[in-house]
Amino acid sequence: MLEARRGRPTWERRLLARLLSHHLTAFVIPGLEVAHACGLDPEAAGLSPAATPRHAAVLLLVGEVPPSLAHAAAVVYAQMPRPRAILAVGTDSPPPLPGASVTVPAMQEDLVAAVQQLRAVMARNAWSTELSAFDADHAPPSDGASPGKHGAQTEANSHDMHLDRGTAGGVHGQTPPLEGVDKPHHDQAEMAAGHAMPPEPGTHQHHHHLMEEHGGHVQPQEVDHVRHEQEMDHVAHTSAGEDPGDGHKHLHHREHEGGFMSMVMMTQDLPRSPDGLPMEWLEVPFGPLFPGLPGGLALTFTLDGDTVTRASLTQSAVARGLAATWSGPVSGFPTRFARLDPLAGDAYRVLAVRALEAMRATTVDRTLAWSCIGVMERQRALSHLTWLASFAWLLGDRWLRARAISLLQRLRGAPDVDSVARLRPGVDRFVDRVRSMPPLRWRLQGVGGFEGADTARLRGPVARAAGGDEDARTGDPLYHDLGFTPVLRHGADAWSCLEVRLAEMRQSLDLMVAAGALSAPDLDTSMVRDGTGMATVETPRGRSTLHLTVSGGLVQTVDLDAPSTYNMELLQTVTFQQEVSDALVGVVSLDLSPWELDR
Amino acid sequence: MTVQAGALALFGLAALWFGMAVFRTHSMVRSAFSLLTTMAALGGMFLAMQAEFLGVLQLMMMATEMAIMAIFMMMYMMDPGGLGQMEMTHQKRLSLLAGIVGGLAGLALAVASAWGPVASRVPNPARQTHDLGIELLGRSMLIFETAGVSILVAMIAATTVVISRRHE
Amino acid sequence: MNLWLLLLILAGAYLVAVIENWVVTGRLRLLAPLLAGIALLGRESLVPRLPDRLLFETAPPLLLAAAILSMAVLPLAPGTVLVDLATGALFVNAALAYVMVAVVMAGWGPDAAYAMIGGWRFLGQLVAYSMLIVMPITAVAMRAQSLVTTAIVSSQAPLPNAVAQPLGFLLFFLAAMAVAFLPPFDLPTASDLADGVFGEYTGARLAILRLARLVLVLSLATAVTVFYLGGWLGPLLPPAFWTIVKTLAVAAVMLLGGRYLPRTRSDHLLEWSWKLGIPLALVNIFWVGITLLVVQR
Amino acid sequence: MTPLQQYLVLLGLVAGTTGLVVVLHLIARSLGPNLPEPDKDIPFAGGTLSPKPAWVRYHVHYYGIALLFLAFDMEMAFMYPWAVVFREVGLEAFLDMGVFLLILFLGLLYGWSQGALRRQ
Repeated sequence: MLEARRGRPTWERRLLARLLSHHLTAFVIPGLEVAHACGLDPEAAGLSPAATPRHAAVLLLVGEVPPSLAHAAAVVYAQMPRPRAILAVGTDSPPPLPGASVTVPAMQEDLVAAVQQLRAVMARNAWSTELSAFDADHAPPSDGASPGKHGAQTEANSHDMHLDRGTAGGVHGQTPPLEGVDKPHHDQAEMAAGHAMPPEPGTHQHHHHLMEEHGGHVQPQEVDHVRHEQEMDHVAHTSAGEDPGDGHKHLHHREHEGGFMSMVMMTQDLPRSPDGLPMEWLEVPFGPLFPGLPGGLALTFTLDGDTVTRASLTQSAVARGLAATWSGPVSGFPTRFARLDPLAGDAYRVLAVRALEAMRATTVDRTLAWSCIGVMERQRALSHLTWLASFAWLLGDRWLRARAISLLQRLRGAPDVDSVARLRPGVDRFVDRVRSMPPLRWRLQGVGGFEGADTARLRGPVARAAGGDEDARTGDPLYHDLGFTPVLRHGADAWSCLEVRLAEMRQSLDLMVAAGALSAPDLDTSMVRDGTGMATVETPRGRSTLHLTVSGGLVQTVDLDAPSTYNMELLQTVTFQQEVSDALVGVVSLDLSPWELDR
Repeated sequence: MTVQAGALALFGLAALWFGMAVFRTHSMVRSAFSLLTTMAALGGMFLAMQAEFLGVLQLMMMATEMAIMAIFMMMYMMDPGGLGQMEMTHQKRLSLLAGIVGGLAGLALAVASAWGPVASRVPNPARQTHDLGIELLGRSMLIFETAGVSILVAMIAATTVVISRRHE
Repeated sequence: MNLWLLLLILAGAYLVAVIENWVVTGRLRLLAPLLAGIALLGRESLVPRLPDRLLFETAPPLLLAAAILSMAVLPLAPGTVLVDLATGALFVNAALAYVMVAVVMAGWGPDAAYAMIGGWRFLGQLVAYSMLIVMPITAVAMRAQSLVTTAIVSSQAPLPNAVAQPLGFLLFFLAAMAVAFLPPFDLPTASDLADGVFGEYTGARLAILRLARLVLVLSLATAVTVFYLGGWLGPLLPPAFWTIVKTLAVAAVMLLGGRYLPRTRSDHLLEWSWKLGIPLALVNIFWVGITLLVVQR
Repeated sequence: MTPLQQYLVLLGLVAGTTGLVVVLHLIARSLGPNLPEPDKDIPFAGGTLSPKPAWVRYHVHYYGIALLFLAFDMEMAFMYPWAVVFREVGLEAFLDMGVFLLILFLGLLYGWSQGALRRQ
């Protein structure tokens, strides 16, 4: 199946289709980082990653795409120009997306084969006369009311969490009051439906100030923007007018006879920038699907020009989307629990194993503990490398990205401790070189700073980049035997975060070698029938604690305390009054995993 | 000669047309770009009149300067995209009058002035640039240095405007 | 002959595309840019809703025209130049100014936030690089006593400007990269804005934009060659060969340089160019003035 | 070529570029019409359908430098003819322009000292 262009497949179109099938660009869902974490390299398979769906021919679905992300994926898919196709790797294409053209398991060889297959499909079917328009989930504009569909969508997102100064409890700068911002945020679905549904005047928060000036008299007027949009939309569809909104009926002019309204009065309600200029602020979504940011992280910036005045996270589209599968027999629990986060699956597997083990045993099983350390440190190194690859994408540093991906693959392919030990010199050279690159330092130093933030609440590398001696490993006697000391930096900015992660990567290789085990921890769960268990491990993103209750051999309750929930509180701090790209660097430096956020 | 006059007329009309477009649009940015096009058309007129240095200079400087004007228009005017179809004109009668009077005055000046004999030969463009340089360093040296001082004044004024903003 | 020169420009742009592809993917594939271009032409060319259609449509051809015009006055060999304008060096600047106009138009046109931020970013970039283009060119013109590009090349017969005016060469080279928004100065088309100003363009329009960008890179590489590397001057081989080789080498260095660097911050770019670049450009003019007074050649 | 012919060639290049663009558009159009679909024409915004137009009063943070830039741009108009005759006139030209540039540099230093070269 392929979404073709409209037209009879004439010979020249067939020829063109053959040629264009050779150059395929892909928009990756949930994100490139998931592909890398799954051991896939789309680029090596011949799919160059696109930064926007406009430049993509293939929607590449990787790993498990939770149903809650499907709507965003469908929107992105709708924005791709035809001919377009879906390639599903290790997953199915969830509705409302159409079925995938090619579906393969999540292996690099399969991906390579799938791309060849996709080329053949594209070469054959790029043009067709029998087409149906793809509709992300909207009712056709004509009937206007399809309450079932919209109702469901709205409800699905109605518990959108809006993290702002009121609820986050994090550190905030001072933001001047902005009209409309403190009102509840309209959920995405309703906004999305805005142009299909009849507009409800007064319910949409964004009003556009319109000024009419006539004979020296000025009258500000608020116009419901969505309705306004709709009229314009209509025009845009029907004519390619020269003027935006040509033929659009003029809004009635009200003449105000009484007094003269000065520019000062007109602009007094507008938000003020630090330099005192009244400007309109613009809310720009950067996610849930924004290449460079972790897929699923629904970040929204309120921008004053190119500067962020406020950052908010809507409910993470992927947050614990698979939590429903957790309860069930104990035996498969670690595997199921590992699916929580494709970016650090092994870390959560280890966490689950340790919690179950705590339930079972009175004495520590040292073999198990060593293999837990080996797996966890391997995961840490992989996770940091994956992060580095995304980070380099955002920075536009091609060399860094290519090196990170190549190291990632070599480490992932390393079958035993010896081959890991052989990787060590290469990693050393890489780390030293990255740390000694002045342009990178200039780029990152002072960006995404969170100096003075409450480090006690932070977790993982982020806390350690601010000098916080926060590491669950320090309390572990086995780590103590290995001579482990946490990596600390004091810059509390993006550069320190990078340095901590680079140093930890190197350290993790040593720990892996010292632990001498790489295989997944094997736990005999048949003994675990009833009880409660608790475990704390240092995942790549920080300390994570799991409480489990099991009865009758079934997992009953699962209570996870994950690091990203805490580090997310820095969101305002690292973005406030930063230029967009710096704000994004700050957010990515926190290495939030949208998968483990519980909201 | 005919080609030259034709090109001159063409660019002149284009300049006028885009000059009008500046006020005929609701979009601030489009208005700024219209003005840019007018200025570029003036550059074309200079080229048609074989004033190469002036023409190219006009083309170069107006592109950047009008674009910088665009950012101020966008920062200070309501609804810079023109989505609201906002009426941008005001004091219509007065401005109409001023426009007519100004236009007539300009026309009268153009007609009444003694322009002197038509230049039959234009010095070649390289010569023009050279002569301009000699002029700058010779007779017009003081004017040239005064221009430097006025640019300095403009820079100081710009700085003052910028920093006064911050202290507010 | 003119037609041949135009075809040569297109061929040069294609070679630049091959080099760029090589730098990006690490593989040297001669057909890749052609296939990428065809793939773009074969796809739908979408127009976002409510655009400023005029600006949206004007931007791609304007960018292409600006790049081609700036290329038109740069010589391939003595006497082999599309237009040997008396104010050639100035005209290059004039044409390059419209690169910014086109990018800002492409940013504003689609009414999309990412693109708009990218467009205004590029205007800021112009404020940073523009002086570093014009001031070094003035110093070059001082030596050549002319704005004619062919005369500028001839003036370098004793010593190329890259050696005579190293400071100007360095500044011009960096500024040229910024004009062509090559990494690390690719602020308007940054990955942190989902390709920014190019982001809303698809199909044929995107193909034109990409072509324009390639011609632009070629043009700036040629400008560096003509103004600083002695253009066609070189021993033994035919003059055109030297221009082509030097130009491609410069283009390769420009493209390769960005591979190892993270994108510059826009505020750093402005700060460095005004607090360091412009004073250095003035020093360069001063230096060239002194050497010309003393050495007289 | 006379200067006028040169200008005509330049104009021809602009026309030729337009022609090339038109041809490319025609080729693209001959390959079939766009299929209108819902959401297809909405700009990409990270997988959301943002109903808001982006055109607002956009705060450009470099306006301070932009103003100084205008002054410098103006000054370049004098530099070109000066550069051409520099060697011919010699020391006098050097001193003239030295004074001129010094004045300008003072302006830059003033702006710098007052913090106009910062993001506002």
